[in-house]
Amino acid sequence: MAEATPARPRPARREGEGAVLFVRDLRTYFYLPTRGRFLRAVDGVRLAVKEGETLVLVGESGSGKSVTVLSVMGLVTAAPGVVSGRIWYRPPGHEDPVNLLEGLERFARFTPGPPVGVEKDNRRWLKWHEAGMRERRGRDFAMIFQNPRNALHPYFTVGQQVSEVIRRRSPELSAGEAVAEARAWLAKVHLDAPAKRLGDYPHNLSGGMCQRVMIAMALAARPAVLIADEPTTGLDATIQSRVLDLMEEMKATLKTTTIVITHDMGVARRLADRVAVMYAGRVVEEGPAPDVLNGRYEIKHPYTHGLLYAIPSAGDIREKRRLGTIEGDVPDLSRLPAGCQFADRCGMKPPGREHLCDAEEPGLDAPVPGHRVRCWRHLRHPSEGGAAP
Amino acid sequence: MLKRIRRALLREGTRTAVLFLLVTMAMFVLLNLAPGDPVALYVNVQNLSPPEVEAVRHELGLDRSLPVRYGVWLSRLVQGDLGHSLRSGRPVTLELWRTGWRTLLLAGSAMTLTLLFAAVTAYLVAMGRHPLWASGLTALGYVLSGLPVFWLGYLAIYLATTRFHVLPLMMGAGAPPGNWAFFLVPVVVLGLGNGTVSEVTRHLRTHLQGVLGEDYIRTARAKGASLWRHLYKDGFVMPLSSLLANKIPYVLGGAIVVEQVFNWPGMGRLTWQAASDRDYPTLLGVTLLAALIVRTGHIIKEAVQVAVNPQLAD
Amino acid sequence: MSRFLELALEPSAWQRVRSWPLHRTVATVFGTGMATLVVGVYVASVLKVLPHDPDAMDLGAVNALPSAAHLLGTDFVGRDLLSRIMVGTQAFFLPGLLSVSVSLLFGSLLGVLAGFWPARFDTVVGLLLQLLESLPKLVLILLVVALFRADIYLILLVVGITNIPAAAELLRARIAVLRRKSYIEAAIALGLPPSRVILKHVLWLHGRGLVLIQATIGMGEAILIETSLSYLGFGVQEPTPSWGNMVALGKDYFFRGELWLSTVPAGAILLTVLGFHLLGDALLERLEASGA
Amino acid sequence: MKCAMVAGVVAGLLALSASGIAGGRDDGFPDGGKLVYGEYGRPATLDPITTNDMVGLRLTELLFNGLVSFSPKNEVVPDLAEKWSVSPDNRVYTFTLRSDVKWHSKAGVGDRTVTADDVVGSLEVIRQPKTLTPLKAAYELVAEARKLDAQTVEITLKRPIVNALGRLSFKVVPTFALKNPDFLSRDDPFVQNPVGTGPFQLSQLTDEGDVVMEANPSYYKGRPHLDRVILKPFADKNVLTQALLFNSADMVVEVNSRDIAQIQGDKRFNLYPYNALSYAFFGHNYRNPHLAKKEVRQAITFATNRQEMLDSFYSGRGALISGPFAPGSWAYNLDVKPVPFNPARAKELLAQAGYSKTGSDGYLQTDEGKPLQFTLKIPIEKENETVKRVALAFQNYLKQVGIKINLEFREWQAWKQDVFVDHDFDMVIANWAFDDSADISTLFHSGETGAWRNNFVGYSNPEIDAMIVEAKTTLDREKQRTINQRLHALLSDEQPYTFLWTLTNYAAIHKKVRHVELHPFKLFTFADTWYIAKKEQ
Repeated sequence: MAEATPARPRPARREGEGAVLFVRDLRTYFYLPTRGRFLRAVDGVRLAVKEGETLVLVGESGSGKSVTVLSVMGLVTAAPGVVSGRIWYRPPGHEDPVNLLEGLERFARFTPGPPVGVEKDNRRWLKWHEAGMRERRGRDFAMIFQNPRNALHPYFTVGQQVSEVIRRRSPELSAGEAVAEARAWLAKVHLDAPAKRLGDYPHNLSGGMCQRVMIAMALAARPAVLIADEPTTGLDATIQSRVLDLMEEMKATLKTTTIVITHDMGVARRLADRVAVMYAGRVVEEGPAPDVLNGRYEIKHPYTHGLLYAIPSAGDIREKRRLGTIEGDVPDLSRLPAGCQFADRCGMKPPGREHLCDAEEPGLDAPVPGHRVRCWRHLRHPSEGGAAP
Repeated sequence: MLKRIRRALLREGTRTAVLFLLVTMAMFVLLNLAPGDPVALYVNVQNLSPPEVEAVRHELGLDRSLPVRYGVWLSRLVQGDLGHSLRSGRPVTLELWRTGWRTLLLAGSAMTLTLLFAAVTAYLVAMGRHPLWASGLTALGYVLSGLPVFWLGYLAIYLATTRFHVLPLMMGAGAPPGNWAFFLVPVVVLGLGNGTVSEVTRHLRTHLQGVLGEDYIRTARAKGASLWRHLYKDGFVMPLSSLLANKIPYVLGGAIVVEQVFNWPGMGRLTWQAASDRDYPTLLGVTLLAALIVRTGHIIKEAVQVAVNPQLAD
Repeated sequence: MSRFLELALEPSAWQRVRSWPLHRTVATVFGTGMATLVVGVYVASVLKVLPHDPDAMDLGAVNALPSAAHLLGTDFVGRDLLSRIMVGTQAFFLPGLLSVSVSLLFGSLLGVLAGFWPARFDTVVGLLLQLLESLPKLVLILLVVALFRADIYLILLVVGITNIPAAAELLRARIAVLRRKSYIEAAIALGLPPSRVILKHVLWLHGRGLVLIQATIGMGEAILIETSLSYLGFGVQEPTPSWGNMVALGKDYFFRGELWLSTVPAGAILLTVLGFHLLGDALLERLEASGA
Repeated sequence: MKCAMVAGVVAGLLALSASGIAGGRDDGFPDGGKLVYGEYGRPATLDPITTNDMVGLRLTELLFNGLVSFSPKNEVVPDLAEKWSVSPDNRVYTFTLRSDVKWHSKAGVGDRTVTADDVVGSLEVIRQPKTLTPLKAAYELVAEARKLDAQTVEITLKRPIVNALGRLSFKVVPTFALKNPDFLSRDDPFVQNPVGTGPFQLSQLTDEGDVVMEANPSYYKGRPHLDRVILKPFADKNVLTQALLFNSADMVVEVNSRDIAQIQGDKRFNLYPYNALSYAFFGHNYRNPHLAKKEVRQAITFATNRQEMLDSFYSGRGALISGPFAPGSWAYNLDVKPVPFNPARAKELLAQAGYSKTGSDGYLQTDEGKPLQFTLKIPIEKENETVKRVALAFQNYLKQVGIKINLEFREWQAWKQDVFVDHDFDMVIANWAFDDSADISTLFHSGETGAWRNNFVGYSNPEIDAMIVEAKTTLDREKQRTINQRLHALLSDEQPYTFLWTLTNYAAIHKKVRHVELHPFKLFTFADTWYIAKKEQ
């Protein structure tokens, strides 16, 4: 794949300078046969993660954060998932990034906006893509899932599941050595009596233990990018904070490039270097964690503002409650309005310029360097001259 | 794991024993509810005077009370003696022995075919591979399940004879050497025509889709591990083993008809013959053996599933 | 809304969504159509609305192929096949319903017992069901038929009994799931008598689909069983037409190349059973998709 | 039909039959080759005593011999007995046995010859109540059997009867080989592994149910030509025909009437007609007041188009009959013609009988205003669908004249119970197979109406009774004939049965088998002379 890239236009690289992973204009649509329309789960997302930093994606469920990372992992193989855009990934020790969606054009004629990707072609591409991605999964990327109890295979012992990853990473190891290392990893994530745990099955373990195993399993792959999808969901409060402690610790010791997905601002606070807020399949705000998460900082997307004042107590993981606090509901992703997606729920439209919100969707732009936001409050429309208010 | 299996076998074994007792009782009561005079089986009663008939009845112990007869019969059964066939006079055990294994051969192969067909179809559908083949096979399964098995048998013979000029019958002593059709055709007919194919396929498909949707499968893929390794146990071994156990009765039933059509000298024909002659001991024997086979299927299933799924252990 | 995205995470979910319009809708439509047709034909035959007298023979025109006079041709004594097929529905209709209701009645009873009070009933019920499962249908039927008489009601009664486990298991599983559902627990916690809860929530809200499924499966089976028995000589006896004995008699001309005679009733069986199967499966899938 | 099968066996073992061309194998025909013949269903037992179906009967013909046998011309010829003498009062028969007849050499039997003990023993075994055999009734006529010396047997009858020799053609079994020498029951190993004197000896009973028989090298008439004869049981008649067409069998003992045309057209096979002395009939139950009326019975016969049924169901292979005697037997009265098909006449007769009012349902009404209807009980014939068709057609014919027939199909055992014990029926369709003694006493004598008696229609007529007794007791063949002729005429007018037809059965045998002669229903009586040309073996 690396050979294929030099031909590619490079602006992408200049944009995502030094990024290990640079996602550009990512779109993941699902075809809804019953409705005969596409569901735009991810609609032109732009993200960049730098070496060793932790990016946190926040947003309500349904905002498309999970689908985004799954697209990166190439786990949205289910036809009729239609993926497009660019995912630039720079493998450790390489100069040139490679496009993980390499060759998409060859299979599916695909223009930005509503996809015309013929399903059949798309399936062919997915096959091809899957082949490429399987190589990277568990090596370049590793993932931690929510609901660890279900995410671990009930029929295999902890030892088997962890050592499987290790042997895949370094096949030269013997089974015995792999198990030994697995044991070491389990110890690293502070699983008590790791030696004994090796032989246990997930159903013998508590939720917290399972999550530790998950984390151990992910880290054991020594991935270039670690992705944690709602790592604390499905655990009760006390366990949650312990898991977070662990993740902080790992972040400090291992310095793995990490993407964390959460709807929980608390989690974001503890782990994030940078934060990207997603809404309706778009990134609406993206910037350094302190700025974005600081309620008083004046550059802020109304949605982020809403989230900040809707921070749930660490214990409360019920989505309903959180949604309640922002009036209205996520728009139907298969029938999106013309203007700003958040318009109809927005309580802080720019005075005097409300018409913009309903007329046209703002781009994701940086009023100040390094902090992008998608809102007319901070951006000016080409039609109006002068600087941002 | 062996310990788990042993425990499971023990549990299943005892249950089987209990069931067996129940089955025998049920059978025995049922048999004795029947109208008509069993003596008529031994002898053309037209030519006997009533006292002679009584003599015969006594001779055969048919005049003793039900519980007594049951007790006697059961104790004999325990020693593997099922009595003598009223028709041929041979020991029922012998009759079952010489026919049983043939039926097992037929039903076993047929069952394997059924599951194979279902597994392939379900896999293709669930994974969305070769959609054409997938729907084709599914449709075929439905059609075959909707047709009477003996009609399929006749069709098979008709095609075999007219198109390929072979007669797919179990010919035994008179068989032309190397005639494999006699084995394959009945197996295919029973395997695909026993009326359960579509159901088995559907069951397997939904199950497989469910498993594919499980989080741990996603985890496996995220690990880049081989999907099959994480799929086969829960996706195939478990459902197939239970389907195997559950569908045995159907296949055994179908075997009765198929054996009749293809002159397959197995338990099915024995059953039919015994049924038409009111051959009590044989009927009992057959029913018991059938029940035994079914239970064995369940025991195997139990062992397999416990071996595969650690959660079942406790 | 968010449901779609959760769905998006699991491939199978998409398969299911996708197979919805193609397979299921077609299946449901076809199945419902066939079922209605059969019922219609049954009613017609009961009301004696037939093209011909099903028993009228014409030894001049036996084994005739379809013609204007006989749309489906005639049988071995020159009786009109179409009429006989129509009347043939009577052979399995009521008996089929009998067997279905038997399996449903006792099935749901046992299922509820085992489902709601596993501690008390699971072993007993389980044993009972396994007892029934252990006896191959056809063997049992042959036994009964030989012992008593080849009466279709009797036969399908046995079928119904042997189907009890299936029904019970289906319901037991449903209940096991539902019991964990908060609203049931809530209802019981609120002091509603369990029986009410069962009836309302389980049997009514979730049992309806079950009834239909069992009905479709049972009917299809009734037909096929009767057919097999007819071949073995224990089925519905002439001159009463049943699809089974029509195929069975037609088969005698099969090897002489006169396939039509047995193929017509076989076709009727195929379409009907197929219809029932598809309908049943569609319903079952819906139940599985909606439930648990 | 099954009824025939049972009756037929009784008859069969008594019947006059023809025996193989006597003398050794100096006929210069080649030895070798095997004959595979297909039967419908497998024989329950292989011995001549307990067996009670035609399959077994035919089989034992290959394995055993009787004291006497018959020539094709129906004369009694010597078999195991080389000569015999009859006492003046026709009650005592003295047989002198051949000294050169060896039992099949089998383990435990060794190399023994047939002695008087075997003959006496066999008879005793048959007569012994513990023995389960359909032959019992047939040998009630024997008062005593005595061994005079090793080769001489004296059999005393209770009363002199015509054709006694014919009745003494029972098969002789080696009583010393029985588990229990004085009776034979089905749990005796002998019934599955019999030892006989016949041209062929049992070599094995395969698990497929095939009965494999080998030539008996020391057969007293000389070794039969065929090396092996194999009985192959089939479960499906249509498939049986297929087996023949595909050379999986060389012979089918009874061809489906609907397959005859096809086989006739096939160059490879010969069809051999054989006529079991039997006929089919509808029996009318005199216990039913309506059927008790002669006109009604006659009307039913007039209304039934027997010829059409014979033609369309049996492709015309057979002949209509007019009376109760075995067609072709000397007692049969050829002057009495079968009742013609004449619905008009039937209606008249019914009118005379007082059934003139036709109900709304199109059926004649009885005085109680119910439709005139009868229940016809039919045994379920798994092996013969045609009976169903006959019943159906019959129902159809009677409908035309306004009589309603309800068909009731009963499982075989139940059918016998209804007909022979409970007499719970209006009409039955059944079939008698006969021996040539033309003894119809059990069928129509008023003393035979009890349970398990053959006069199940409950026919009672002193005149007939008298004639029957007279015919039975007289020893004058001519007188007997005239009486029987009168009986025939009377009964054909009385119509206690609606006499249907006698059928011609066909055996299909591959042309490679030569010199084939068949006995009417035992078929294999002369099998020892059959041969297959060297090049075709």
